[in-house]
Amino acid sequence: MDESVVADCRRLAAEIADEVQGFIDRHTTVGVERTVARAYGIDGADDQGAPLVNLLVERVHAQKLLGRGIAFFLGRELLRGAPSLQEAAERLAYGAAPVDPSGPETLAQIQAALAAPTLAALARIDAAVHERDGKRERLAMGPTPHKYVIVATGNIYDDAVQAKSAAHGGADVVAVIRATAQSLLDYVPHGPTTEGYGGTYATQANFKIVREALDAAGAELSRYVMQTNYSSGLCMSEIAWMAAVERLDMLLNDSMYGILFRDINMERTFVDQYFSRRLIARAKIVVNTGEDNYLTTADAVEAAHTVLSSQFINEAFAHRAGVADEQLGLGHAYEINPWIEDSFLLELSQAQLVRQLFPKHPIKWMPPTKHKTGDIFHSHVHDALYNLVGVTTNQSIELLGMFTEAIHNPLLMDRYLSLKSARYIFSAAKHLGEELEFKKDGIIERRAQEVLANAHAMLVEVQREGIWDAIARGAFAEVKRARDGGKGLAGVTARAAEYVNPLLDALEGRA
Amino acid sequence: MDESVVADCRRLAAEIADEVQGFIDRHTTVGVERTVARAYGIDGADDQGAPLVNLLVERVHAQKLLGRGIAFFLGRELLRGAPSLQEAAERLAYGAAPVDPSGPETLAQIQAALAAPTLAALARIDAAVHERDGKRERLAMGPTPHKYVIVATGNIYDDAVQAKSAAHGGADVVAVIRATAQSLLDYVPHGPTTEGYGGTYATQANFKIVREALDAAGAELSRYVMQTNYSSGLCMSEIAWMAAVERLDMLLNDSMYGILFRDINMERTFVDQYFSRRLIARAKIVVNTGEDNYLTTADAVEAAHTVLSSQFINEAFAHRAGVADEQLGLGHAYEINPWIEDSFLLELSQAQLVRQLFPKHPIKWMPPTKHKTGDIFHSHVHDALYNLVGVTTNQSIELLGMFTEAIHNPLLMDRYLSLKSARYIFSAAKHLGEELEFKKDGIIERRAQEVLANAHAMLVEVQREGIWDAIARGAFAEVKRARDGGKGLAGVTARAAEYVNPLLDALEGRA
Amino acid sequence: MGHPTSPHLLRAYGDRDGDGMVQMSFTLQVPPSAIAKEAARQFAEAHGLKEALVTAMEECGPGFTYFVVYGHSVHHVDLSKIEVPEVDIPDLDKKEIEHRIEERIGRKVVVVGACTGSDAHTVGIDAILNMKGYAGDKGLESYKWFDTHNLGAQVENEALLARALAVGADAILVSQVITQRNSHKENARALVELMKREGVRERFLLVFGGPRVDHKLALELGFDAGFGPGTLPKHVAAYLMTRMIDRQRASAFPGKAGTAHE
Amino acid sequence: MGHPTSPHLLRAYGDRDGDGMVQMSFTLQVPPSAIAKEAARQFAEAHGLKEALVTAMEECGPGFTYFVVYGHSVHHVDLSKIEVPEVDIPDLDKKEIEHRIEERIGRKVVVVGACTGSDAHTVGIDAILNMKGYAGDKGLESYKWFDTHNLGAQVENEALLARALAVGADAILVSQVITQRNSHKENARALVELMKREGVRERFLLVFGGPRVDHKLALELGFDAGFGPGTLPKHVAAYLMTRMIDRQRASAFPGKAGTAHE
Ligand code: B12
Ligand code: B12
Ligand SMILES: Cc1ncc(COP(=O)(O)O)c(C=O)c1O
Ligand SMILES: Cc1ncc(COP(=O)(O)O)c(C=O)c1O
Repeated sequence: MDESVVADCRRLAAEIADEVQGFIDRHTTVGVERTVARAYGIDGADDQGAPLVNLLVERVHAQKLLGRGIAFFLGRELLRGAPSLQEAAERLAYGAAPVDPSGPETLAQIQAALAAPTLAALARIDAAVHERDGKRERLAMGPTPHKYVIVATGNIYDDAVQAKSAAHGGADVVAVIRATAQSLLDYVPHGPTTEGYGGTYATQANFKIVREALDAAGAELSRYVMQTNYSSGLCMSEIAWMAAVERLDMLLNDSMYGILFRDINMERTFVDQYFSRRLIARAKIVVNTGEDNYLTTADAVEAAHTVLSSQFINEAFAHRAGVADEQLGLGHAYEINPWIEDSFLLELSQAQLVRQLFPKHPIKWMPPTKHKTGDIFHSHVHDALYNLVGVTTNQSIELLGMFTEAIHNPLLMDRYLSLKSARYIFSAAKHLGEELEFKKDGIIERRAQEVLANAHAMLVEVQREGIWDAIARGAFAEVKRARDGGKGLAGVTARAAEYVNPLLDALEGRA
Repeated sequence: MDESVVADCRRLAAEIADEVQGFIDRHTTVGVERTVARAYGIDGADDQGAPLVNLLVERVHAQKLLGRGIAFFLGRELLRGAPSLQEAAERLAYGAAPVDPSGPETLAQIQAALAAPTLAALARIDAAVHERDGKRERLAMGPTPHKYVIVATGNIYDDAVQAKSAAHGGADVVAVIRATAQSLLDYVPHGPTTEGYGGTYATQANFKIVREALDAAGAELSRYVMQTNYSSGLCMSEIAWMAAVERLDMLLNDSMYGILFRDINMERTFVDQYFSRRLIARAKIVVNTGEDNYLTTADAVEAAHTVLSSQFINEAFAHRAGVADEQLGLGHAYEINPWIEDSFLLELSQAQLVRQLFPKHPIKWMPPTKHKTGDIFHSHVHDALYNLVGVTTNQSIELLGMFTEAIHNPLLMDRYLSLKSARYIFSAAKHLGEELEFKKDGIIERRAQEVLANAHAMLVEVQREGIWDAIARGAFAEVKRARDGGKGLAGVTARAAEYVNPLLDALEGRA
Repeated sequence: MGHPTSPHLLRAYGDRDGDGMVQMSFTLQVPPSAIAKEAARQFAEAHGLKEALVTAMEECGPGFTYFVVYGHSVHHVDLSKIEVPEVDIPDLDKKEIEHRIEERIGRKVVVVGACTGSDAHTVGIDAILNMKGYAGDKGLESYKWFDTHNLGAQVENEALLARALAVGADAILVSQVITQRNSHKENARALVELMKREGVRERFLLVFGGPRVDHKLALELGFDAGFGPGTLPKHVAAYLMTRMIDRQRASAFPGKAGTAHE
Repeated sequence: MGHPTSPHLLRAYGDRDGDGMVQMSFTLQVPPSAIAKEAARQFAEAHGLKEALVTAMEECGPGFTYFVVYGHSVHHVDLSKIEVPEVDIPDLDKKEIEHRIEERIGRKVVVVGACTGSDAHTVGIDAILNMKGYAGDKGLESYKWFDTHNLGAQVENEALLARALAVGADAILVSQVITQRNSHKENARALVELMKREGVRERFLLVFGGPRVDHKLALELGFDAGFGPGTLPKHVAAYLMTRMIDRQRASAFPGKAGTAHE
């Protein structure tokens, strides 16, 4: 591995991220502000199911005042006698009069009024971290690769049953897949949910139900079972908050996924991502990024370097949000057409390359999906080779493939068999990685060099044009998105001079 | 690999085989003599289905005259005016008078009378070799590992359908598994058969039916598809003859299998094996030996060295029968308990060791069977790892595992899926073996050293005690067999001074 | 396959004619036990499996057991009674398709396509429409004689129809990949209803595609044709070309229906 | 499991209560086509699968096609109606078994075992009888209070019985592994008939074992007990010990039947 090329990749990625960071630091979004409100304990929804935080933030935003930050108004309301922040929020949201654009309160007064609630918000995150640390100390964690499985019945109570079963089958991480297109909802549904298509809504109540199920299973098994969900889409940062306080252990969190696959506006989601990652950093949650998805639309042989260059960029973004390398589960995938000659070698090469370039990172590895067919027997074999590469290259987090991938969300039985296969292979080949050396200048090594070189070339280009234009021309996943297109742009606003966000200040280490 | 240890293993094996060869050269059996009769074209069966060759040989044997060899009597009958050898055989078998123990004919006369028939017999073998060579020149052969599958419906016409389908699915070698316990029949059934348990009888007619099916499939696919069957049990050498002239490409042929797993008398089967291998050598058939079976009764980790030492011995036996290394498919197997840690590494080690020690040999590798359960999905994964080791270590002939191994003889669909999986893995990991090096002094290398050392120690012991006693104390497969026990001992007889066997003379290069 | 009315009975085939061998797997909410095993056996027999053999019984979650069963199915189907509508596609290559459109239609065929509802799986529709195509076969964008509008994913039926009207499309192509709880059928049916309500259903060729789509299903839902897994762009192009020529002919000779390749 | 007579209905479970999800695979003798796929769907529906979805259709030989189908099964079983005889084995270790034989029988229990007919699979019977045992549990040969005769494989029923009579066996243990065309049942049944013909059936405890054997089957075939996959030697030892004590008691108090652990 040419270390100087690697270093230059990191330099280029840093420059790319810095340019975006400048934009981020000057803007906020409805998502960010709703998150702040949630952090201040604002809770509840109206009889239509519209969350109070949405009504609150929309009202302020409708008056073009959101640039000051929702905290500005909440704090001011406290100064004006609201007995609690919840009450403050309700007054602002439901009050007959429009939000008062001016007033005598100084920024310093407002900040002071929010000092205690801000500490309380941070304390809630820290308490969850503390609880997690305690549990992890008492309960063993499974060895890596951590076996990650999804449950997705649409009904959170069924999900809890499946989650427990998964833990019994050996799962280290359980994800409840979100209902189709939750990404596009500009609010987080409230309460437990029992009707979702393709998955179950991410709600705080649902998080809690699954957390309890996994804790119970963990206690029975004397093993800490991790929980994860999606902090992405239009409510990226709100979900990060909910996950932080409900003690989720991981989060799928990546602006690129939303931009490319959900057609979410890039300005919106870059800003949201930053705030969500600030929370994630504090909550010691492991981020999973979504570069793996690129290979579902682009060819995994031709586009391998796009995954790598995006990982460098994502790493740079994460650093800027205070996320430690140990928290950064960069995503990649086993998506090469299995029928091309030496496909296994190419996968091995890529997996090893990513592992080596990001040695401290809890790399997240995704199974074959795109080339799966309804031949479930063969599909199971395909996953077996994936598992073998996973343990050989010591991927940190491995989402297990399902033999019914091309058919339906996994049944209880599918998941059980997938876990059984992974348990077998991870044990049977436990020390294989330590045993093997790759031939100097062989297919595997040459392929790794080539991918790195291409990633570097791509970063040079993206740095030159800026990431906005790179995305616009389809550099990633062969999907083109315009800077002013996509969903959620209306929710972005420039920060005003008097922008107040004590929570962010604290998370950025300024408080 | 310590070459001097390897050389010493071969020296010890040679001494072990030489001792047995002394015995072989002084004896014949009813099986050998029936084979000679078949080679002279003696054909047909009585209305009970008893083959003429059996009636003929039994009659001579009953009179304790078999030590002269059946050829002695057949040749003499020609001198006495029989118009053909068939007629000669019938007279001897069905004649009212007992076989005449004496007569004026000299050995030289008898030999002379048999000269032309002997040449004709050899010519039949050679014609098959010639035809095979021709076909293989015209039709491509699949790459190694050759994918070997079994068919076993019990009905030869169904078998033919299955065999063709297997060829279409990518099989390089098709075996028709024999009916349960055919090994123990002291005759070869006659004609096509449609009722077998656990397999289909090996008969010459059945060989022909499958040969035609495979040739037809081969022509459609422009690929030469190999046929194999079992030359073992009490009719080992007769089947070798039938296979030679029906142009089978391989034969399971191993006295040790019969002794240990079929309780066939060792004297009987050593003698039979020698003659069968002389025919096999001439017919350029590839032998598959049965050491793999040891691991079905003994533990594959503990008893790995017994497989290896037996392979050295089997090699020595084969050399003494004129079988070239290129014809010697020594058997071994993937039978380690899959759930023990690093089982995959141990299998890799063993497979690589055997590959390296027998570099010119068309090694035959057997799939997991013993640890298979009725969980067909998992079973398919187990086979996948087996396939991966197979292609990585470049095994020559790989009997494909079946996911229904623990349930039934393979269905059409089972075989198809097994072939599909092997095709995938052999292609996806085609050059993996060339890419990998094993860590110096790692688990894999140390295990190989250990197995070799143990095999050497075992050979030292077997050489000291002689193979008869070694078998008697359960050195192989943990099965004990007495030299004077087992089936078929009554069919062994010492060769008389006037023993006549022009076919053997020719095969041994003395004619 | 014999005379259309003479029965052609198919039973499952294991390794011998008529053995009826079938494999099943399923989960029952009961922990493993001798009784559970017998329950699984009886469950399989209820499906018509004789001599059902339970080959695997493993706890796949607390109180749940997974089973594998083999048995000899008593059922059969009569192949001679099965009728499946198949899309009628001439086997033509791109060049010939282009040629026929040029010759017989004389103008570009306008196509609007989308993956509708909340479905975000664009790979299928992209495979058919985009330049790149699928499995080496170029997509409709690469055809000179098609004017292609790929609206991408998550397109509401209303937006799709509006766009089709706006560009004067000849054909609307709908992709649906998510099938959980039959959402693909509902989305598709809703589009047909919308078009009928707007009185424009007959104005367009309406084509449905996706991994769980076939022609039969598409017809049932009120589409003109359906395409499933493995579809190549040229299949769709050939179909559209043929039907456009049919339509042209039908409007030229309104009394006489027919197909372009009679 | 509720009151024995209140029904306890089990349906297949996919990922939600009552979804009835079941997987099937099978081969039909027809080449792949839209009609073949529909045939497969109808075939699955004939088994009671609703909304059957054919997920794989591949040619697995000239003129043969392999299918995978998922569907929602309409069937159920009533767990409360299922009765399965189970062998009654006290959970004892070797030491305790030895102790009880010594105390209550006071002589060695004589056991003869074999794998019968043309079956050559000795691993199972060896696992039970030989010193080495199975999965860490030592075989009957290692027990001081058993006198064990393992005749090995391919033993004819006649030879087995003769030997049992010769050594004055208390129990005869039969293993059968090959099940093709029910050969295991035939072999086992033939032994029972032979013993009855000879009038010695009641003289022995007759035990059947093998991978496709269970207690129910063994009883049906006229054996006293059946043991399947996963049996440990100590299970068999405990069973034999218990039944020997029963027998002893029955002959001491002929009027009163009972079991040793009432
Ligand atoms: C790639 C992929 C994704 C990508 C999609 C990227 C993109 N831009 O398309 C990403 C990662 C974004 C994704 C996300 C999700 N996915 Co997804 N995904 C897949 C996957 C792996 C492959 C689909 C694919 O690309 N196939 C290749 C194309 C070429 O095949 P095709 O679509 O069948 O198209 C061919 C034909 O059908 C036909 N065709 C298709 N459309 C049309 C239209 C017309 C007009 C015509 C003529 C022909 C035609 O022609 C094509 C070429 O032959 C499948 C699993 C699988 N292996 O099938 C799951 C799968 C479809 N996804 C699934 C799910 C549930 C989701 C999520 C909802 C999960 C979640 N909760 O997060 C999300 C959300 C997506 C959403 N709301 O739609 C499920 C659907 C379950 C079901 N049956 O309902 C599947 C089956 C996986 C699973 N087992 O859970 N997914
Ligand atoms: C090992 C093996 C062999 C070895 C046997 C060596 C030996 N000396 O036993 C060899 C290689 C010789 C062999 C040969 C053949 N085999 Co085989 N073999 C197997 C294999 C791989 C494992 C069986 C085994 O050892 N299991 C481990 C033991 C411990 O398990 P078990 O027998 O179930 O025993 C346990 C319990 O059942 C119980 N038990 C068993 N017996 C008894 C008895 C009593 C009294 C009690 C209380 C309990 C008890 O306790 C044991 C411990 O828990 C199976 C496939 C599989 N994975 O099951 C095929 C299998 C059994 N063989 C099969 C066949 C067809 C054959 C052949 C006929 C093939 C051929 N035509 O050449 C030959 C001929 C053998 C013959 N005539 O019997 C088929 C049987 C198909 C069927 N259902 O009828 C199988 C299923 C493979 C297949 N899919 O084709 N085989
Ligand atoms: C980073 C990321 N976010 C979100 C999702 C899920 O998408 P959604 O909830 O938008 O359907 C994925 C899916 O793989 C992902 O990789
Ligand atoms: C060398 C050898 N011969 C014969 C057989 C088959 O045995 P039989 O035909 O005696 O059942 C085997 C089975 O694996 C074998 O390995």
